Amino acid sequence: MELILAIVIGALYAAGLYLMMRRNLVKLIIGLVLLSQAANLLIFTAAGLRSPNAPLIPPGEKYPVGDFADPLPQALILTAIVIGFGVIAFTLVLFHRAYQSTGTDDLDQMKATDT
Amino acid sequence: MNWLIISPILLPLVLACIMLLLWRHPVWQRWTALGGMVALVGCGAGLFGVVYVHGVQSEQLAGYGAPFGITFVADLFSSIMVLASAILGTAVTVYSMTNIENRRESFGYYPLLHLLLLGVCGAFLTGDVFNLFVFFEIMLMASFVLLTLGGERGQMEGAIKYVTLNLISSAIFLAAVGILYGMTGTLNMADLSNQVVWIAENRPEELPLLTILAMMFLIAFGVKAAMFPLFFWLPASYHTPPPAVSAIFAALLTKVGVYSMARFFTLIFTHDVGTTHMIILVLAGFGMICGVLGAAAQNEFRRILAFHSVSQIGYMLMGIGLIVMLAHRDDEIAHHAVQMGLAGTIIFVVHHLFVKPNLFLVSGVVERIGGTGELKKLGGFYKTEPLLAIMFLISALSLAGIPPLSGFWAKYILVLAGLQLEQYFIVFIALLTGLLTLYSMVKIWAAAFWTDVPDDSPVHNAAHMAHAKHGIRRMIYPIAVIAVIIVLFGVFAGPIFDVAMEAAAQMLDPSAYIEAVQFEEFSPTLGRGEEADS
Amino acid sequence: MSSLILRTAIRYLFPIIVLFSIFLLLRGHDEPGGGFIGGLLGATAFALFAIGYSVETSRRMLRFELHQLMGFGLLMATLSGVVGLILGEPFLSSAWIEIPIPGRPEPFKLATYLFFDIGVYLVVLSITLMIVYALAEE
Amino acid sequence: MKMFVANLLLAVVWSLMSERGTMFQLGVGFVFGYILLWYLQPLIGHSGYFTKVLQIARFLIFFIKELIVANLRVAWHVITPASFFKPGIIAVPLEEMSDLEATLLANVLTLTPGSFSVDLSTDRRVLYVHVMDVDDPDKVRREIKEQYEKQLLEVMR
Amino acid sequence: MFTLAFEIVPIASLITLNMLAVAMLIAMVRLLRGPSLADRVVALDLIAALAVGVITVYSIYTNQTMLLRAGIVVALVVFVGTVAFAMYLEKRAKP
Amino acid sequence: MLIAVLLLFALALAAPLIDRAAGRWTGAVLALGPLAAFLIIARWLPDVAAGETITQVHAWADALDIRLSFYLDGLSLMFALLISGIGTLIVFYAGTYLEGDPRRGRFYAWLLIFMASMLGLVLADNIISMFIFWELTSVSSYFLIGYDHHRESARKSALQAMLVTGGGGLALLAGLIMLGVAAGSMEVSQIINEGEVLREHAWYLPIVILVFAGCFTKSAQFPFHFWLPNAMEAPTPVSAYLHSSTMVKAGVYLLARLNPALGATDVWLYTLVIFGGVTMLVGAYLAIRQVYLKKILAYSTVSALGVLVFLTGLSNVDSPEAAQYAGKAFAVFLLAHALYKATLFLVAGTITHETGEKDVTKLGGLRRKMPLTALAAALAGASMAGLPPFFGFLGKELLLDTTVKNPDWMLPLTIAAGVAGFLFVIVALLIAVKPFWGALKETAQHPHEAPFAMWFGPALLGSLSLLFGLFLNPLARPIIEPTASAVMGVPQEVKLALWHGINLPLMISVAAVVLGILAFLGLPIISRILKPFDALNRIGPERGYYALFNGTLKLASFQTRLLQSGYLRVYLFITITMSVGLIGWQILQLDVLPIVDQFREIEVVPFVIENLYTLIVAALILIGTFGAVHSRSRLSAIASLGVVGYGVALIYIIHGAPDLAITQFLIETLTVILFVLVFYHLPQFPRISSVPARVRDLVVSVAAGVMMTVLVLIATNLETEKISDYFAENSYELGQGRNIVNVILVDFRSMDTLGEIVVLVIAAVGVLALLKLKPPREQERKNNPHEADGREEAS
Amino acid sequence: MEEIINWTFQVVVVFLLLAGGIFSLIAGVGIFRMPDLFTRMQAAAKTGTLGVGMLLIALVVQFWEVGIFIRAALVILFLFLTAPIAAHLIARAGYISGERLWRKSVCDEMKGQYDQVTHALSSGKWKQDDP
Ligand code: NA
Ligand code: NA
Repeated sequence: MELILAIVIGALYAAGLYLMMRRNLVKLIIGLVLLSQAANLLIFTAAGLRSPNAPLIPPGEKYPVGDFADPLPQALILTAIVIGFGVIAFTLVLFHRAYQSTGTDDLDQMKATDT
Repeated sequence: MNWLIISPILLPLVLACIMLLLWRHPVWQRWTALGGMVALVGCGAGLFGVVYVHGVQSEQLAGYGAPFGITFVADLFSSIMVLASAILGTAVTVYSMTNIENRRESFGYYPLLHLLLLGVCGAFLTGDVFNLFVFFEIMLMASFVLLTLGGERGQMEGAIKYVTLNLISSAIFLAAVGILYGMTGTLNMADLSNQVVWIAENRPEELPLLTILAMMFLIAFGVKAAMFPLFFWLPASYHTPPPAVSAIFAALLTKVGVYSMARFFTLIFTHDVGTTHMIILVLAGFGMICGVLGAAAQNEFRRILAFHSVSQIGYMLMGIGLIVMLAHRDDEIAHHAVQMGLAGTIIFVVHHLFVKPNLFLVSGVVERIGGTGELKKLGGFYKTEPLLAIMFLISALSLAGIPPLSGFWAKYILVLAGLQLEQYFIVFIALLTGLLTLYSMVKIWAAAFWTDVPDDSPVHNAAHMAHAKHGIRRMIYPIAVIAVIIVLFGVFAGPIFDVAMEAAAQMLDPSAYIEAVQFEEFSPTLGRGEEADS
Repeated sequence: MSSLILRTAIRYLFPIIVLFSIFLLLRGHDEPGGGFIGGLLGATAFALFAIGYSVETSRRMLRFELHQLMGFGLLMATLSGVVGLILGEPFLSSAWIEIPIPGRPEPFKLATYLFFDIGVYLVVLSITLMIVYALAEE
Repeated sequence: MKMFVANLLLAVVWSLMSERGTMFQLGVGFVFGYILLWYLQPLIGHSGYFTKVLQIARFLIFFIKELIVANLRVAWHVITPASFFKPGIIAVPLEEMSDLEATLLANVLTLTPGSFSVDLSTDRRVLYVHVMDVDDPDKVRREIKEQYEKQLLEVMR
Repeated sequence: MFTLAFEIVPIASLITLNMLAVAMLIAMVRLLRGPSLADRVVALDLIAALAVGVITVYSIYTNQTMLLRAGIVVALVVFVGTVAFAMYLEKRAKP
Repeated sequence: MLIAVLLLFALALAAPLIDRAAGRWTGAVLALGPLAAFLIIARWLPDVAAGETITQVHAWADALDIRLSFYLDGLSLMFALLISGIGTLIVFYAGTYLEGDPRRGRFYAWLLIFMASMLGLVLADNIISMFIFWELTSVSSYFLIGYDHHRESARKSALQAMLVTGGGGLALLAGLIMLGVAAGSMEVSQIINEGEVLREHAWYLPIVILVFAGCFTKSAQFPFHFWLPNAMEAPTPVSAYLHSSTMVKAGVYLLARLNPALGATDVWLYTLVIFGGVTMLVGAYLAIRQVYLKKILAYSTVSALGVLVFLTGLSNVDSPEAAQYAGKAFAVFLLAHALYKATLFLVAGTITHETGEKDVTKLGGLRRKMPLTALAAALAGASMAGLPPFFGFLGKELLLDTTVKNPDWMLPLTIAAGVAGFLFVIVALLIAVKPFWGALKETAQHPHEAPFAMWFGPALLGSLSLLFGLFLNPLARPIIEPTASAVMGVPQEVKLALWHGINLPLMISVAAVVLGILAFLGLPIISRILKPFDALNRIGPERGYYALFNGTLKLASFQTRLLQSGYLRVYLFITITMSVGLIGWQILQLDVLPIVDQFREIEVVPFVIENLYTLIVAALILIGTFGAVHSRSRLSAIASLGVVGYGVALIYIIHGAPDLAITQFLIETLTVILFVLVFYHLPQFPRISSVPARVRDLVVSVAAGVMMTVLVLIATNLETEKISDYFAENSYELGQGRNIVNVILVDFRSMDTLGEIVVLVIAAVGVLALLKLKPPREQERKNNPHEADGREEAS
Repeated sequence: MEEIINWTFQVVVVFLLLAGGIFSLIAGVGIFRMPDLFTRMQAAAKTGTLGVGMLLIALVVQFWEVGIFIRAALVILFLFLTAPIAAHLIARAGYISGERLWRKSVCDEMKGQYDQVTHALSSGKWKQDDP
């Protein structure tokens, strides 16, 4: 199980990074999204896949019954996902505006501030 | 204590909320912001005072003990950073009232400034790795928005690089947190520190795994700190927003990276300093040279300043990197010198936190009057704005490490530590970099202050000058105040060094930090047992 | 989009989604859900309106100004943490008042985390809509 | 009166959404439903909602039957070579009906055999339907009107 | 107590789960192939519907009723996504 | 002593104000400052002459061993008196020299800072304090040299001086720190007693080299001498001050100061003698090749500095007698040179001030127009030429005595000293005789005798050259003897006499004077002969400076073009490669085989059957990823991205994370909506990068991916105790919630959540600002689409 | 008796599960095999919805609780409401953006009825004369 997910994570990272190194704004952001998916899945997997049961306490009980998935990484990922959403939304609009003001979506033509 | 340690994040947060509610009243936001910043200075000073007198302070947020709840810890280094950031924030707020146009003000400039400080202060104070990530993201997001606020083309282009590279760093940070949790099962920094010691004693075969983690955090913080060769976002973007924003960025953003690196590589990753800190040291050296050469190649006021930061980050990392010698020497002199090196880093960080922004603030006045930041098109400021010239000089010479200003002390302490630790090469680079820094400062001076006013300068236009001079005092006063701080920094170098040594001592011996954190006893079988009965 | 079928469907879907989002918010402490999820779902409902009708209509449906909602939500979440501070506990510590409910064995607990979650809900709802509206108006 | 029914419905839905529907939940649901309906006043206009239970039941059974048939037919189409069917879009003129009725009709048509609603004309007079087997367009039109439109309108009115 | 030699529901769930997964894969091929955007959107929509199915079956398989809530949200929200795509398609078609 | 230094610093800050208030009396008023300092220092003259040393300590940064401590012995007294004494006259002189210049206030500020620093430098006991003053002299001289900053040459020369002396200064810093560490003290008064320790120390050689680097650059020793003549861009009072007694002598001072501590080794002796000797000759030669008054003086200063270094070196020779002579000669020559050089510079300034002419060949016959100036020049010139009974004579005699008395290298050193003396004569004649004697030449301005302030100083100093010579023992000895003692490190008994009998040095002296006069008369001819050799200047060290300077700038722009290229993909490539390198390198240090073995044990068929749906969902994600990478159309990339998101959500469902799955589904959908809203505006897809670039990027990305896979496997392979049980067990009792994840979010770790909504708020404000707040120009274009330049409508 | 009911329930669940799975599979195959957008949607909108619906009913039978019933009903309601509308929107948008019918299609009475600019759909020959 971990093996499968580890490979998926690796593939997501590879694809995300590869896309980010293209010249196109759109590919860049798609790469970013893949990267954030990869990171979330990584936390999930690295923390250990303990059980298919959600970490919920059944009504009438004080503690979860039987085995249950580790809740902490879930909380962390939730936070990371939502932060990632904010970041992606902003970045997306930024790229849109960059396209508007430079008139191109070719990143190679956006180097006026460096040189 | 409850209030004091949380105030550096609570205050900006509440005020930012209020300013958001005052969205349509930018002028009210201004004064709210200023009041908030002043209050923040008070909180920072109070926190520093308490820590200075009573030692490391901590708080378990939401009342859950470590390592389960989120810990806030204030030691000397972090409280100094909070205080310094607040002072700088106040200065920049005043400056912004003139420097930031109304259209920017009315799109949340002041709340953003506060939220940026919230992120920064949170990053300084938190004792939890994931919480640090969250504060990094707050800071980062606020910086994204401040960087792009105004929508100029240059801002967009710079921001793309800034955003992308910083997001890569965030992704690495997040991955590192994930792996860290997977490997150690905890997120609390003090607990991690204990774990590392435990692993070193009981399962030494797992130590290389910690080194891998160290490398991940090194990269993540390295990007934020603009460490060589991860600095590209900085020269690409720092000069694009209004100078007030450049200033606050130069003051705070990279510092948080350096701070985190200093924290992690003294508190947690001390198991293999021979490898990890050597890498830091080498990269520090490259950064110094590379940054200063980059600055030498620039021809615009703020671009020079921006590129320079890369080099100064090198200095800051040097003090951390010098810990490498603990892998080879265990004598008292070495320990003292390592402590001194770390104190050098702390002093350099604080020094740079005032000096570099002040230069950016000066550049803002120069650009406002001269109409441009291009050195070729500037001139005559020594003649027309002698006071500004003096304040530039104080800051520039301090940056170049000219005694007795703040930069000299920072450099001197690092060099002294480096020599005592027999790291001659890095000392050589540090000194050489100092010379080149001097060169690029002098370059600005000669071009913008010494040359005559160019004929096509807008300075000759009376209408322009009337507009430029309007409200310029609110730009000059903060510059003057920081300049005074820089001078005082040199005058009181002795006590400042003593405090920095104390702070470094706290960092190098994490026991005070760990003891301050309120751990909670928890034995996981208890609940299960009850459940089994029922 | 000017599809009558869609608009009609939205009119009936909208209340269900909003109701469900509030349900997710309030039951989130015991079952899957919570402030984010509720807020996001609520935002989806309004976004649906913005797409099917217009941003203006959607805004009118919302009635509150987004900035205010956002600032209010954030303030609410923050202040729910301050309650603990005022009571001498650390920041964000929970505090609650027990309200006995007739016909129910357990009293209802009006707890700070509830306000925290409502704050989260409001922030998530308002920021999502802010982004969607701004983009849709471009 | 209509409002009250709607409100009650919302309250029931609320109470049932949680694990154990209780009177307490019903009360809470009622309050929320009330607020919601009050809030949505500009949205929910007048809608005739007299329901004949029998008609509904009959229609539901008819609908489920049609649904299953439809699926089997699609399955057949999927399995057999493509040349077995003769698709096309035909226009079905509609009676006067409310938005809801038109929408439901479109939905029902989509879920039932061989047809799916592409769009409703802007003047709401014609429903364009994509049909899998068009032998005679007029025949299809007639079937749709008699089987579905008529029955649905009966239920709705 | 009458018991079967083996639990048939879990096995059936597993089989169904795999059928759903395969269906998703096939739909994925359509998504990649297109040719038009509308085709891809249809495929995406179907994949989302199948995801609801997966959640349902998995609830049965692991005996967790709480998972169904995810199904409700998916059903609701995927629709919104599809609407957005459709809007994009239409907007793009404007001359 | 601190009071003297601080007084001058304070006066510097007040100078601009005083300048405004005092008007034409500024010079006189400000001169009171250095005069006071002079008197304060002079107070200790009797004590020092009696062989005492005075130490004063003020705390500063004690933990760093940095104190504002002062140490007064003969050497520092001599320098301090010169600095404040000549300083008084210079300040007085400059008031008139710069009459009417609006920049005079600033000029005084820098001059007084310079003076204060110089005073601090020579008085400091703590070597780091000394270094601080040292750097301040470099900085303030930058502003003095660049006084006429509207001229590019002034800016360039100032920069050159700053870089050369600043570079040396940094070396010196390292050297001084090492010196302090090695000696175990940062106080000069201690260090000079640690000679034994230092010479044995492993750091001895580096210390010496670094100190040399600092001193040679500062004191313009060959090959760093070039900056000094260029520094003549400064106003003449500054030149007079910098070159007679101060800045350039700081290096000499330090060498002499450390002579007892670091001397008495071969490397010290030979280096100083060789560099000093060469500088002495090169400087003097170059001096006579100049025509501008100040350039002549500047090169002669270089030469004189050479002499002083030369003598410092020689004070370490084996022969005690020669060494003693060297020490004595050093002290005498130092004083003599300061007196006559300051005079001559001021005279040169007066000449230029009155005539507007700098070229000595175009001057003549001024003695009638400006008799007092001529007198002062004559006095100083005589001293420089080494004529008895002037004080300069004694200096030259002692120099020759030293070389003659030293058995090693006697001949070459004596010849060198003799030649230098000969060249000095020519220089003296050029400055002191040429402009004043002969026929009056036409100049731009009509010369008059200079105002009082401008002749008083030169006249006084010139007279002192004579007075010191005449009253050697009562006047000069009290200061010469302790100075020599300080240089030698042991108390010296110094007896001064002009007349040593007819001996070899005297004969050489006489020869030098005679030949010098002859050469002066034949100078035009000699110049013509020497002309071709000027070509050598082109390969001189200044060329080296410029080569290094420009080379550095070229390297800088090359490096910047290479690294900061502006291509985001390059930045990313470097960043990713760096990460893969650092992390991957550490992974390779590990023994990964156990992990691999663990997976080797997996039986394929049962594994596949058991994990079939996971595998298929994984395949779904992978295909979606592939689609996102490979897709040619944007929207299908987005759709693929959606599938990836849904797939990940299913993974969360499968592993018991319904909250996560719901959030993921929602976010995914919202993201799709945002993409759709934005991409509606963006142009069609993509430009394709070159195949090698793609292959390169692919390799790096795949490496990064593999690395992450391995990392995950490593992390999951460890058995670790996690903190999460706490949350499970306390969720209901402490957090009052059954959904543990939610309880963590709103209670246990509510700070994370609070932070996270802050991020969202900021993001929303950002989006709003980006979309609604456009630059005025762009906004305008949007409002008047007819005027649009069409670029934005390109889609 | 209880066992028999239990057993029957299990069989029903298994039947519904398998049937739902098969219909879903058919939906997948259908969307893959059908020749044009509209025929694909015929497959997806019907089979997918029914397949998932059956699975939901299986869930209800399996757990046999009121809460589950309501929630499953809710999902089914959503699905049956939204799936056809989504199909309609895509079809409409696809048609407007130039999606053509399969070449063997018999007729297209919608052809030319969309306004190019406003995307208003005319009712063609059934258009009423009065406004
Ligand atoms: Na210029
Ligand atoms: Na709480």
